[in-house]
Amino acid sequence: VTLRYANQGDLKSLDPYTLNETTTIAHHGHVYEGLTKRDKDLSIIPGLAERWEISEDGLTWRLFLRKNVKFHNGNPFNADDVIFSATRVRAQGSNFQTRVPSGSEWVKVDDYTVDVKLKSPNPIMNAQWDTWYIMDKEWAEANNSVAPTPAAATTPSYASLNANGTGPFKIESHQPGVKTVFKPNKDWWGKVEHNLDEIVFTPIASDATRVAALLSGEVDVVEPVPLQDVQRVNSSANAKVQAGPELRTIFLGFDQTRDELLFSNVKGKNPFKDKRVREAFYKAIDIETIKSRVMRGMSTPSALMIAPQLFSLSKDFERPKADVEGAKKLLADAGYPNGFEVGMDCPNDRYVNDEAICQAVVGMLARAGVKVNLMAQPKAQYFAKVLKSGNYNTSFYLLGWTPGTFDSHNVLFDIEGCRNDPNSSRGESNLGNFCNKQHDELTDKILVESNKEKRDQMIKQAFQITFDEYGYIPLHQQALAWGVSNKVNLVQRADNQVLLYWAQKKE
Amino acid sequence: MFAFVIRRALQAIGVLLAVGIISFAMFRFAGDPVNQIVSLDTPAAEREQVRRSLGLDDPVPVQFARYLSRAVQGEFGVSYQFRQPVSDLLAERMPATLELAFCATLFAIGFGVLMGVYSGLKRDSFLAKVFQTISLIGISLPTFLIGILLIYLFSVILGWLPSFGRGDTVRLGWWSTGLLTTSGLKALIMPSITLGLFQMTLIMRIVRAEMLEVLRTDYIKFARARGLSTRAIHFGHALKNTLVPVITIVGLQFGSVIAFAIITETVFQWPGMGLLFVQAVQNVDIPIMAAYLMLVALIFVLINLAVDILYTIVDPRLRTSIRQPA
Amino acid sequence: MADAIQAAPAPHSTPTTWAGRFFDSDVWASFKRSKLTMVAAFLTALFMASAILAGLLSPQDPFDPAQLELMNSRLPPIWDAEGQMPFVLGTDEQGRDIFSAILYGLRISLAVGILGVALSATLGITLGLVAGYLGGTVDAIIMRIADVQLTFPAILIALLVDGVVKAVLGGQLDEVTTLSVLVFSIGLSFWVQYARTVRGSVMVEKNKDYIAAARLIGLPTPVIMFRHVLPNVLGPVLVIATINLALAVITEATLSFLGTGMPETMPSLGTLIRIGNNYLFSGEWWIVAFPGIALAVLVLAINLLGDWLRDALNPKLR
Amino acid sequence: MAEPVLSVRDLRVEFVTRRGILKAIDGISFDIAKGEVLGVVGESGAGKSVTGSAVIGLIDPPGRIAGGEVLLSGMRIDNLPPEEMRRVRGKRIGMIFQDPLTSLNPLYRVSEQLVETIRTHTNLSASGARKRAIDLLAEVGIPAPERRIDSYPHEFSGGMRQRVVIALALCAEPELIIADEPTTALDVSVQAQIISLLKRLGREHGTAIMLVTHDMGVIAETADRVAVMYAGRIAEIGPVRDVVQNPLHPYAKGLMGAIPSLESETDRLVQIPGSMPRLSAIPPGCPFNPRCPFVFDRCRVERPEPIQHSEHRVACHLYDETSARPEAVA
Amino acid sequence: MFDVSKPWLNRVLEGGEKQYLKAVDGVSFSIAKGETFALVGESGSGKSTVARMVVGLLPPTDGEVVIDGVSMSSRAALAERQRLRRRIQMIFQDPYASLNPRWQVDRIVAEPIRAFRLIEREKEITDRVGELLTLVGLHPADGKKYPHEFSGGQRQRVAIARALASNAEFIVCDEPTSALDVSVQAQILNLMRDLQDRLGLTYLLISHNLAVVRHMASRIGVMYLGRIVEISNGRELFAHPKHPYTRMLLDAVPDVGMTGRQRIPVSGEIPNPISPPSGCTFNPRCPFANERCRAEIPPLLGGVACHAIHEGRLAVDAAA
Ligand SMILES: Nc1ncnc2c1ncn2[C@@H]1O[C@H](COP(=O)(O)OP(=O)(O)OP(=O)(O)O)[C@@H](O)[C@H]1O
Ligand SMILES: Nc1ncnc2c1ncn2[C@@H]1O[C@H](COP(=O)(O)OP(=O)(O)OP(=O)(O)O)[C@@H](O)[C@H]1O
Ligand SMILES: [Mg+2]
Ligand SMILES: [Mg+2]
Repeated sequence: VTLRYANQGDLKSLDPYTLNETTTIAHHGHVYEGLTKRDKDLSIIPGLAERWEISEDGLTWRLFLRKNVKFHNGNPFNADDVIFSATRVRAQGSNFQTRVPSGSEWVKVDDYTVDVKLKSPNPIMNAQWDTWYIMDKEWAEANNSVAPTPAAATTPSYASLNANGTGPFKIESHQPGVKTVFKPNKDWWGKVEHNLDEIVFTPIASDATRVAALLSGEVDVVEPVPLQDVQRVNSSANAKVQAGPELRTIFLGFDQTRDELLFSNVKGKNPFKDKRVREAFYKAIDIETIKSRVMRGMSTPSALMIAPQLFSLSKDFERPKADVEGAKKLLADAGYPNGFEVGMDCPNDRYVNDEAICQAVVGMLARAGVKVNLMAQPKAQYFAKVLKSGNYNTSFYLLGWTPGTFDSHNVLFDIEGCRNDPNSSRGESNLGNFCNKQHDELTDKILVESNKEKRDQMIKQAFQITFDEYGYIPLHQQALAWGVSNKVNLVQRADNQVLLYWAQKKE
Repeated sequence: MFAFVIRRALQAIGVLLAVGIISFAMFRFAGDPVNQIVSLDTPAAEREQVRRSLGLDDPVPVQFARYLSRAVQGEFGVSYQFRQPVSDLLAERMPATLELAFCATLFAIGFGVLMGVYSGLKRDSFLAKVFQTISLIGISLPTFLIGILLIYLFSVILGWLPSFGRGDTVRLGWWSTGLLTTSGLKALIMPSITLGLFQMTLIMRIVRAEMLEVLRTDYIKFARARGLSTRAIHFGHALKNTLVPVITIVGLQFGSVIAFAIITETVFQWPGMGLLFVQAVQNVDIPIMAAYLMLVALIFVLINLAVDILYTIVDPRLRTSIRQPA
Repeated sequence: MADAIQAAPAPHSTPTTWAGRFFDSDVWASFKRSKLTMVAAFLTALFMASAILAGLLSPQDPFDPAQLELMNSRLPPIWDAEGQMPFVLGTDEQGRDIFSAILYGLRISLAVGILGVALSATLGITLGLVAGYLGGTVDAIIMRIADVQLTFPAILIALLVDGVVKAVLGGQLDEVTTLSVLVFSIGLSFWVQYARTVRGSVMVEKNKDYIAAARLIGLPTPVIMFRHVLPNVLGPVLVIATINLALAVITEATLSFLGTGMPETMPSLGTLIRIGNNYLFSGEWWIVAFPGIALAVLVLAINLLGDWLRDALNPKLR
Repeated sequence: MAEPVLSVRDLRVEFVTRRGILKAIDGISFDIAKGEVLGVVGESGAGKSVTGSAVIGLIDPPGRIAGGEVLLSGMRIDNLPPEEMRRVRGKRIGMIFQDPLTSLNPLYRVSEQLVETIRTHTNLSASGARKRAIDLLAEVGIPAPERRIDSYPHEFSGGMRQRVVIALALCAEPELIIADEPTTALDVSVQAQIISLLKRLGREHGTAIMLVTHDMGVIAETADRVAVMYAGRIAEIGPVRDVVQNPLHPYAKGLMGAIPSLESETDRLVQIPGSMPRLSAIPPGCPFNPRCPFVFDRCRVERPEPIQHSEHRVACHLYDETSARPEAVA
Repeated sequence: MFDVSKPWLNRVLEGGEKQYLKAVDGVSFSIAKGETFALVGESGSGKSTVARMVVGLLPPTDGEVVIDGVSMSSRAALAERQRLRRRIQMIFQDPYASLNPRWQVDRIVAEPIRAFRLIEREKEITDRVGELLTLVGLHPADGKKYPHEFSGGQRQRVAIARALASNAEFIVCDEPTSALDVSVQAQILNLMRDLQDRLGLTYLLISHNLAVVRHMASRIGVMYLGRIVEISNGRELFAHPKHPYTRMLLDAVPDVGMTGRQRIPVSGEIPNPISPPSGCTFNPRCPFANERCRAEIPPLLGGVACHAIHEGRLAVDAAA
């Protein structure tokens, strides 16, 4: 049984540590495995580590490794491989360096036991174990691939052209940008849940072509289906759209730190420092209309900066109703009875209907009297401009965020955290620098709190602060839309990784 | 002839250098490659490290000089995205693009010349007007729209032709060809038409105009006065004389064939250099962009050379002037 | 043909006013003879007029986000059961009236086309003239630049120039800047054609005796170049220009496909098609169909005019 | 006299333009006998070339033959279907155009053009045709033809090219050759060679030749008879010596008088005042009447028909016995 | 001298030498005020090149053109030369090609007036142009027409009017009637004569029509392959040609007078000017050539450059 699968993106490098990109990582997930894995519902399940223990002081983690696991080349898996991988993932050229706490020491106890010694406690360290995969030490050494391939290298390492993991599939052939063929790993340790003999993966960048390929039956699975084509696919005889909520939250942010906005006609002051202006913006946006018209119902409006799946108390928050008149009044109160002009940055090839959402926002703000000059640009230029490397060169922007750890702390720290301390990476992605002391103190406590209930309450408090301050305007979680042939059964995980080891295909 | 080749080679080097300088001057505006390599939540320190390891913290002239010195040794660097040598990637993609460009040009020349000759000979006939109007579709709808419409019709509705890719390919040495398998040939049809339509229109119009011109020359009149058959006059004498401008245009337009191949390859997921380039632009993959631009420049220089040689084959008057432009 | 030498009044006297001479010319006569050309001219004029009068003719200003109502999005054309007034040709995803958008988009497309052609023609003609007339090293340098230029077709130039401008200006790109980028890219990539054509004709013209006569009088070179040579090489340029006008409009559309065209908030005809392109499968055909038809008809009309002009200007074909 | 090779009867050619119908040839008749050279002279635009083209059936639109007959050895050829006319061209009528540079296709070797033409009209084999081509080149006086035959036209000098054109016209040994200003572009020395070649053809092969030129010297030397054309009509036709030395028609008189000669000692050349009328505005009556020094009333109303006068045929009322002649002709 | 060598690079690589085509080689003659000097000779013998050098369109490689005592090639006399410019004009071989097809005739004629600032006021310029057109037999109203609306003879007159507009005293006429039929040719030659008589113009006339030359010229130079082989008074040349080439040329002229003179075609082709024969360039075609002719270039003595005549081998009155 051959499953043909097409994705917008590509499996770019076979070295699992060089490129941090969902599609690439998902493909690696067929071949490689981490210490843990995520189940169909994203819960953490044992992977190459069968179980782990945390010492009293929280500074030492002991890992018990799975026995009788073999790499594709037949080498046995053991503690050396884990320690090798933990070192390699932190080496120069790896883009996953932060997935292993810096300064942690990995010590071999015996062939199947490893101790991790931390500098400070980290109760959620295992949340990221599934994102860095274990490689074979002997294979890497034999093939001169001990270090990850740095991009500046003139010759690529063996590991970026070949794969040797412990996962359920092996790579049979790989032509970047053209075709990758996977074959099942007969010796896999786990329980086989698929019925495939072969996976043929092709990247198809053009939306229309990808949909056409699904409709004409040339491929069995496509990801993503553009929202406007969902109906067309569903009404076709041979395929349907498998939709579901995604973890990424799309939101709007303001520059709240400069004394004068970079792109505005308001001079000498920054309107976004005024909470009333932020509230006015919030109220001017009618998220339900965006959902029905722009997202064609395929989105979940959100009051929080995190997806409800990732935070149990999300339901306690409710988005304020859209209210144009209220917005106008707030603006007038803040001293802008005739509104003002501001520039908005928006990517146009990054998120689902990103530019259309921005346009809708522009229209809605226009009705509240604010003239927004939209600058939609390809992601390459957008990120170069708005991120730290571009000096946060923006006044008002749209961004999407998935916490890499699937945990609220990541959001509170990276996005909502104050970026005032130059020695800390806190708030590096807080492009507009929303800043609240109390919020940050809570964040620090959350990191070391191991009591789940207490921790959740603290998270809720922190989110409440952002919510009350209108620090951000969360919009929605976009929906996943996979096009699946009627012959195929797939498991859709909310992190948008298309994992075919749960796929079943009827001939 | 030897001097001619040497002079052309020197010119080519000049052109390549200029292309390289211009490209490098522009790359730093294409975006920040680091963002494409790391994920959004990667801390700044780690980003800096990536940047340094890519050599992106050096001034542009230094980057260019380094690139040049490596390129001279045949090293074109490693793609940021794929971590593969750019030369391998391009070598793998080039056959696809060249085959596509070749078939498109063939299609364009074949139909363009036929329709052009016909409408030049029968300027006022109904069919000639139909040709002229219909061929304009080739330049009145954007390439991508034509591509999608073809896919919709022939793949989705009729199911006759594949909507994407190259079909099965056969390796001949390092060259992978789709010309030897049925599926490969089928896969070529729609992209070739999409890409060739514009050129076809152009060629048709030139041939027509030239035919009108040539048919009124004295030597055609003299050929008729000699009682030669209509066929010999039209296809032997007239057509051959229209070829010089056609060759010029085909040569001049080859650059745009390669450029529009970017669109066609995107629409049809044709695994060629254009697609690679578009993705490189999106991901600020500088080594690929640089090598692609240089390669296109090189191809262009070669095409120019071929055009000049073709001229002399077609037109004996140019033979002496190539060897000694007075 | 000889008139009587002792100035016997010619029976068909030549009109002296400019307009008079135009209506008396063979070009005008051949125009009147070709119905197709007249239709094409009418359509071109219609398009030009509606582009200029877009503000008066359209029910909505599609560039003003405040006038777009998301609730009106994706309405089919009026003859469909779900169609609504005043959206005669339906609306797009943002609730933009397609009819209005076509008129406004036409304005941008024509501006890009006309300005782009004007820029490239000016550049190309000047360089071609200089290269052809002066020859030698100047010629060699200009032609090598042309070679370099040819390896950067419009699309590549626009991709690069767009990035440069966005990065340099950093801030917001307003309508004028975006338009300038497009015009600049197109102008930059089309000039070679003019330069080569003009250079070729100049090399023929400059050896003619009327140039020698002008040199004999002692006129400075630039005066000879622009006053004597230029008018005599403009014929083919005119023809290239009409084709390029269409080509520029299409190129702009293509650039839009690659994400460097006009912004979606100020869609040109090409951008509209690119947007509509996304809705081809979803049943909202009108978003692409009407702008597509408009563009095709416009290009067709301009090219038919160009075809006719090419034939009409060639005295041998009359 | 035996049947003439070419016989033109009341030929009319018109050009349909948007400003009306131009009568380029308005009823001309003449014969050319076997071996005879007919010179055609006249002012620029008088219709010399159009006459030649009309005979060989190559009038391009908007021109058309509006009336009259063209007979080749008694066979009418002006109304032949295109394919049959094609077979007459080249085979039975050879044509030589004025400009040797533009008459040859620059992209083909001389041999290719010759062989192609020979094989179109004969059933010689390729090698036979090539042999004949070499013979032809030798005949028109190209030295070392077997070496030069594979050259391209641009590798020949103007005179040699003109000789190649003549060779092409001779390929099938036609009965009639129309030579339209074959020597205008050439200087005297080459001109003399071409003229003697044409004369030899008439003498040796009995080819009839229609020789269009404005060089009176060439006419005087080559032609047996000469036709003087004016505004689409034949003003005078007759034996060459008579017409040159004793022209009857006032236009012919003017034309002959305007020739600067190597012998006479004049300070001023005789010139005809005024110039030929436009085709679109030919005056009624005799087309020459506005310029004619002997004009009288009848000339302005009635078109003179050619009348026989001694050995000439002349279209002038002066020589019509019935017209009231105002005074003696000078 | 025209440099017709291959480009530098080719020469370096192929070891070729620089090649020059001597279009005109050691030509000397002088023209007196008010006379007509004619140059005759086969096509390619360098007549037009001489004409272009005389008016300053081509710089001579060696030697100089002196007009009224001012050297046209010396750098010093720039101002003088500029003043001379307006006194010299040229009528080109092809009148149509020498008139800008996009300009109205009055603008063409007025151009030298404007360029030399002969007259400042527009009104007066218009009057002067009208006057010039009338002078050459055109109507002032014809000034509004374009060149293509004129017949060949009329165009020739426009070119003459332009030449006169600069108050030129010396006019170079390069084959002014080669493409015209005899009646139109007569009109033009008569006009040139009239002007000379009235205004005292000086002409350098180039033609391959010997009858025209004989009619017009007071003195005649015969050119062969870039050299003057004979210079003589007009009637004298035709009555008693000396140089063998001149004789050959005259023999080739067709005879209108029907005197029964047999026309003798010129034998042989003109040699390749890039590698002309050594010695007297005419020697390969000359029936009187001997060893000296093949080795030594004959000087122009007594109006003729021919060893045979200088040595008395060939009698001066042998022909005609
Ligand atoms: N295609 C045409 N359209 C309109 N008129 C034409 C065309 N061809 C020729 N004529 C006219 O027919 C007349 C006769 O032309 P023709 O070429 O026979 O003159 P000609 O006697 O050969 O003159 P020349 O000595 O200049 O060659 C001219 O007045 C010319 O203007
Ligand atoms: N620009 C040039 N470059 C190279 N050779 C040239 C150039 N101009 C003229 N010649 C050559 O110089 C020689 C003399 O040419 P010129 O034009 O003076 O001849 P001519 O006597 O006027 O001939 P014609 O009677 O044909 O006008 C010829 O061999 C010609 O090929
Ligand atoms: Mg003629
Ligand atoms: Mg000359």
